[in-house]
Amino acid sequence: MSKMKTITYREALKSAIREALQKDERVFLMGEDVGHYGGAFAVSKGLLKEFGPGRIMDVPLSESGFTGAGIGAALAGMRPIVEIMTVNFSLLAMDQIINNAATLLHMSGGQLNVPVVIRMGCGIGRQLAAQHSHSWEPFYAHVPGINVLAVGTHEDARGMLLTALESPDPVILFEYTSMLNLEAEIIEDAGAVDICKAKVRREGIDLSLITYGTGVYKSLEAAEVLSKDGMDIEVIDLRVLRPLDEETFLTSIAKTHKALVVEDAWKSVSISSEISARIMEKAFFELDLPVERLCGVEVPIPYPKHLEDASVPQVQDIVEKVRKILKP
Amino acid sequence: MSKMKTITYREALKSAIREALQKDERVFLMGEDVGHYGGAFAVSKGLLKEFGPGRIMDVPLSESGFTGAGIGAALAGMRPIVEIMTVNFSLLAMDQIINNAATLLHMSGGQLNVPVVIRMGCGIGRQLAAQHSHSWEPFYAHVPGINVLAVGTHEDARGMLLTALESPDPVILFEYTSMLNLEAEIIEDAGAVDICKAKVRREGIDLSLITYGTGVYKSLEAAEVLSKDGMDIEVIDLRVLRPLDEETFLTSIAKTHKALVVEDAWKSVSISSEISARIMEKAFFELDLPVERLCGVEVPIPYPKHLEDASVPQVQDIVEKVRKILKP
Amino acid sequence: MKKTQSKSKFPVSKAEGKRLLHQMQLIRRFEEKSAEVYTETKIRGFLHLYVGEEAVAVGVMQALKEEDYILSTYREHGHALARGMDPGAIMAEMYGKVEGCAMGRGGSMHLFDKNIHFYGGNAIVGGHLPMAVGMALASKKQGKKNVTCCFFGEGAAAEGEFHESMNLAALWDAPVLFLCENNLYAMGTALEYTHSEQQLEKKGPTYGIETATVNGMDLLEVMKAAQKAVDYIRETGKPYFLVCYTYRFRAHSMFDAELYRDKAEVEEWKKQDPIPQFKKYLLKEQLITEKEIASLEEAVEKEVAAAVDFAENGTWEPIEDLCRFVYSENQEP
Amino acid sequence: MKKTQSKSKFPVSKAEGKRLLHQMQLIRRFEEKSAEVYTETKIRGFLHLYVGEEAVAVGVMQALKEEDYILSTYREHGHALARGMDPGAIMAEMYGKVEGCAMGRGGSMHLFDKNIHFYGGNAIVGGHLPMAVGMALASKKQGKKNVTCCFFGEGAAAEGEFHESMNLAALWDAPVLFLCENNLYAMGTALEYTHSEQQLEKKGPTYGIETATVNGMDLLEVMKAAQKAVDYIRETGKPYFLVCYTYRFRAHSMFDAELYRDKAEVEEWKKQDPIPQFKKYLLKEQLITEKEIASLEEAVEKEVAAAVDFAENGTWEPIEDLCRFVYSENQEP
Ligand SMILES: Cc1ncc(C[n+]2csc(CCOP(=O)(O)OP(=O)(O)O)c2C)c(N)n1
Ligand SMILES: Cc1ncc(C[n+]2csc(CCOP(=O)(O)OP(=O)(O)O)c2C)c(N)n1
Ligand SMILES: [Mg+2]
Ligand SMILES: [Mg+2]
Repeated sequence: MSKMKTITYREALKSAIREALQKDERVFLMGEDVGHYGGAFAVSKGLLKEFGPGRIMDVPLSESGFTGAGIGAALAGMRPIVEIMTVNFSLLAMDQIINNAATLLHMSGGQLNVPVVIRMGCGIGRQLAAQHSHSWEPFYAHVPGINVLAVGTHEDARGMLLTALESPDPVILFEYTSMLNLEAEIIEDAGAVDICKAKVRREGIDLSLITYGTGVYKSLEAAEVLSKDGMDIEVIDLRVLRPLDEETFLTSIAKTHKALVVEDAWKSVSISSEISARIMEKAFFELDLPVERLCGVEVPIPYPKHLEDASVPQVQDIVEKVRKILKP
Repeated sequence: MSKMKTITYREALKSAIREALQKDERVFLMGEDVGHYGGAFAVSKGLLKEFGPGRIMDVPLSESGFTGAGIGAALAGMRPIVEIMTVNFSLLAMDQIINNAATLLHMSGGQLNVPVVIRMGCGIGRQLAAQHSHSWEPFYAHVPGINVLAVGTHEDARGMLLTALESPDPVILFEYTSMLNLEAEIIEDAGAVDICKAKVRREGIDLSLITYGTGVYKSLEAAEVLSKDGMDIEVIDLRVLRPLDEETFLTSIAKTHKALVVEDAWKSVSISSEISARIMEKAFFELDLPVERLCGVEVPIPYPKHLEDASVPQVQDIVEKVRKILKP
Repeated sequence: MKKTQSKSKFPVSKAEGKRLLHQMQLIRRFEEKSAEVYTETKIRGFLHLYVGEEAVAVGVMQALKEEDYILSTYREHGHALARGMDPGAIMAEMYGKVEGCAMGRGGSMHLFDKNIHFYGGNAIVGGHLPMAVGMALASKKQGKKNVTCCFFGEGAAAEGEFHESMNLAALWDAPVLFLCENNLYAMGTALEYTHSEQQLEKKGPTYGIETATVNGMDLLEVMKAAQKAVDYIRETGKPYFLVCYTYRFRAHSMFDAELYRDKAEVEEWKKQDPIPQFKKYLLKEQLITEKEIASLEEAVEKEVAAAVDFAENGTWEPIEDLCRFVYSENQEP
Repeated sequence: MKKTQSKSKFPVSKAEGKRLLHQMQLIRRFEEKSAEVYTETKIRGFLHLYVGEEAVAVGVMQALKEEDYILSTYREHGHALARGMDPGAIMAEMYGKVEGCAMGRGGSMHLFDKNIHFYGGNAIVGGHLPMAVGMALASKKQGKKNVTCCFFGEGAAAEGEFHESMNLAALWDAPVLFLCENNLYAMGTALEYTHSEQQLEKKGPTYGIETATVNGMDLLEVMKAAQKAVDYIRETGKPYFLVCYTYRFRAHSMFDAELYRDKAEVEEWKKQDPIPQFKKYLLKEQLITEKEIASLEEAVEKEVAAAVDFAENGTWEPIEDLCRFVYSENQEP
């Protein structure tokens, strides 16, 4: 049995970056304030001193420019980790990500692969209001040619980056800023994890809670609460938002025959829509009840705590929704 | 009975722009090559001469800049029509559209409305390859605070813009470049149309074909073919991709109990996903069969005709898919 | 091109001097109070203080008229106060109360007040520049004579939006004042890492835009430079680029450990603190007395306290209203 | 900063002169043929011809070495041919055949050939500039001495990406040649409507980037200017901005009615056609004979005909392969 250690989500992210930098000369981290400032959320604190400005590059405010440069560096044989401080600013780089990184391989007839890794802090939960609280996993999950990962656990915070850097194709990592200070136990020698499969984070037989990102710990908490009422909930962490691993959630539904999809992102045209549509197509006759969705309310996120909290599913909302589904 | 006239999709778009310019002094058209060049697709040809450079403004290549300027002009009381030459370039303006246009009203507590209309040519069908054939309705339909319209018919090409200009909030109009030369009959004095409701374009009882954009004429053609086999297909043109008009398609499903959603956009996290998920939630027990989707293949669109054609649903694909659903 | 002679406001009158000092002092104390209240967790999210830069907001605002438009960044308390926004409404906004200037929905980074033409409070760096150009374009089309003043940091000038906006404004002869607050840092990234050419003022002329720099720590200098800029814009209808050299004395936001600069550097800059400097000037010119200063400061304390009271007594927006104003309620545009 | 003396290639030798004329002539005839074939609907989509601008591609390419990287726009047939891409592979690409340089998937706007370091064929205006900076950055990090040459139009210079890329390249000392082909029009929008400062060369220095202009209609001038630029980059590792004044004789694309410029203007520019000009020079310097020219032209015709044959005989990618290479097949990066 492996020894365990307690670690924050931030520390997990940081130790992955450090390990990546140590392991491979081609890896470097570039982004706004990753160096002298120590990272907007202190994820890369100390790394500039440890690795020097050639490996930890502060860049000017110019998301399109430096993300595109990361893509170019990847094309030319490096393994850049581009940090877009938060997903909110990623729209400025979206043309680079989609029209270049996602497209070049196919369009060049297989000649040009782009092994760039793009990390973005994302999500709600720090009262940063409408322009700083976005959850845009759905945008990126729509686009063929990129791999989209949601870092919903400490294990994945420690391991996903390392595997992403092995990918010959672009990978986007969504990291959840509201989880940075969260502590959890992971095995002491935790390292690279697979980036292909969803994971059953809790087994159960009454209903499949399908989620990702911050939805994972919230759903696990909700499942605990519900277990006290005798409801045995299975929690699935999608982990990979593109390409989706259907098998894991379809298997689960074949067992539970009921599903609720939970995410922070706006409801319309979301990951949840896609999951629901796939279950419709591939497991319709397995369903006892319609698949339901519990998503972010469709508003620009407001600043005050009570409204912010009301804008995305909370543990209590999940609990109530499941109760309503199972005991109508 | 009104007299009818035959008109191309291009002419319909153009006469709407002209009427808007004539009716309201606050309206002006701005975009790359809308003036001297006559519009990349000749939609605004002649308008510079007719209205002068104050109303028909050529702008430099700077999508973020001029779209943002359109938003600012709207804030300050004008009614700009911003033309983003094609949706492919709209990623460069996406921050302006989402973080400003879509957000300001809510974030300012209701003070600042943004009556900007943004037109974009979009879609596949001219062999323009991966960076020029995008269908990104799903991106914009995900975002609260904007109205998203798909101009799938000549009637709407003639009428949607006029109503959009009455909206106090941002409206995005997707115009389909592959339809520009298509002729159709519309009533002679056609004008503004509602921009709230989906429309049943063909009534039928055997299956609901739910679609938008170029999917409309393709689905109507498919329905004709299928009618010869005795299958009576209802075709619904969503028209408004945000906020979705559920009522129209739910009513249809209550009649047909079967649905196929058709669109050119990539399948994952698409409008079709959303339609399927809503039917799941609100009409599950009406369904005889699972809702199916026929969408764009998830590739950057390749240049050669045969591969381009293979990348999105064609009439024949729709016919076959419906046949398979109805006579498995 | 004939230059009109702007009526010189310098040296300032007694009343004027007091008003200006009052404004700077109000901004300073209001923000210090905000920081305090922040540590009590009554304000949350990001809080970006303007301490040290007050002369810029106050100086520029003197040149602007009621009908002019103003756009700013997330570091905008100073601009809002100098523009005359109600301190209570700002504090209530930062508390997240309905009585706030954006119904509490925006918080510190999103102050709005349409009545005084204050268009935010924008938190995407550089994102408001294109809007500013568009507002100025609208004024021009409408035959209005007002100026649009757009505040932004030197960090923002590295964004593509700066380039596009400068070009558009110049091409269109849009009456925009591009007001760059060069405080030498963009978060923790020093000017030398954000711009290959650190003299940003060199960029203006390559867009054909009239350009000047000013010592942003000196209120009277800022007033003069801003007046000149605004006069030029009103006269020609053309844009103007004004770079104010300034410095923030405090951290970038409440989350900043300030690892990227020396305490000594900060202390050095504090010697140029615009408030004591201006006090000294007023005293020297006998435009104010020590006693008047004391009573002015007392008045400011009361104003700030009143703002906090107002915020404390504010109300929360009901959760049922969360979705109001995603779209306009009045469908007439 | 010591300047190395670059071995002068000017005036050119006989062999060199022939090679250069051959290249320009090949580009010209290849494109004329493409237009012909386009009207036969064998080529579809957008087709942007370079006719009139050949001296730029050919001139610049002489200064580049095998290991250098090249990025271009959708108007890149000239660059690809001058770089030595196989005409058959280009024509096949435009036919959409598997034998094309991008398996037929890209068409005219997306020529790629990794073997000769030709990185497109990019159709988002300005979108390749950041990538170019990144490739140069990679070279620097890897201790390589190669140059990245990025071609773009004057229209592209209005995009934010231009500003960001120039700044990044200068900040990082990235060895990029920013090669601006100023042909006075961006589609139908004349320079005066796209840039408030029409002398784009003024922009380079405000990024601290060494800058020059050259008459892009004169092959020898371009060669000289490009050699100087590339020498500078190799020596210093720093970026360089070279603006080539040129003109396209034909429409922007096959969809362009050319409403925005006078025929007379085009005719005027045709007097500077780089090909007859260079022929004249070679003849005058007795570096070539009329007969040699005739046989060169004949050889070019054959090459072009062979390219068309190659394309005609090419094969279509099977529809089953549509989804190949959305992701890499070999999972090793
Ligand atoms: C587009 C974008 N990128 C990054 C950020 C994060 N960020 C907020 S403020 C800031 C620094 C801005 O510096 P500057 O423009 O100089 O203004 P200052 O804060 O110094 O007043 C950064 C990087 C952002 N808000 N928007
Ligand atoms: C971002 C973007 N906006 C608009 C277009 C449409 N477009 C294609 S070429 C072009 C003009 C570009 O002009 P310039 O950069 O001068 O290059 P030239 O065609 O003259 O060689 C435009 C507007 C595009 N491809 N990409
Ligand atoms: Mg700054
Ligand atoms: Mg050009």
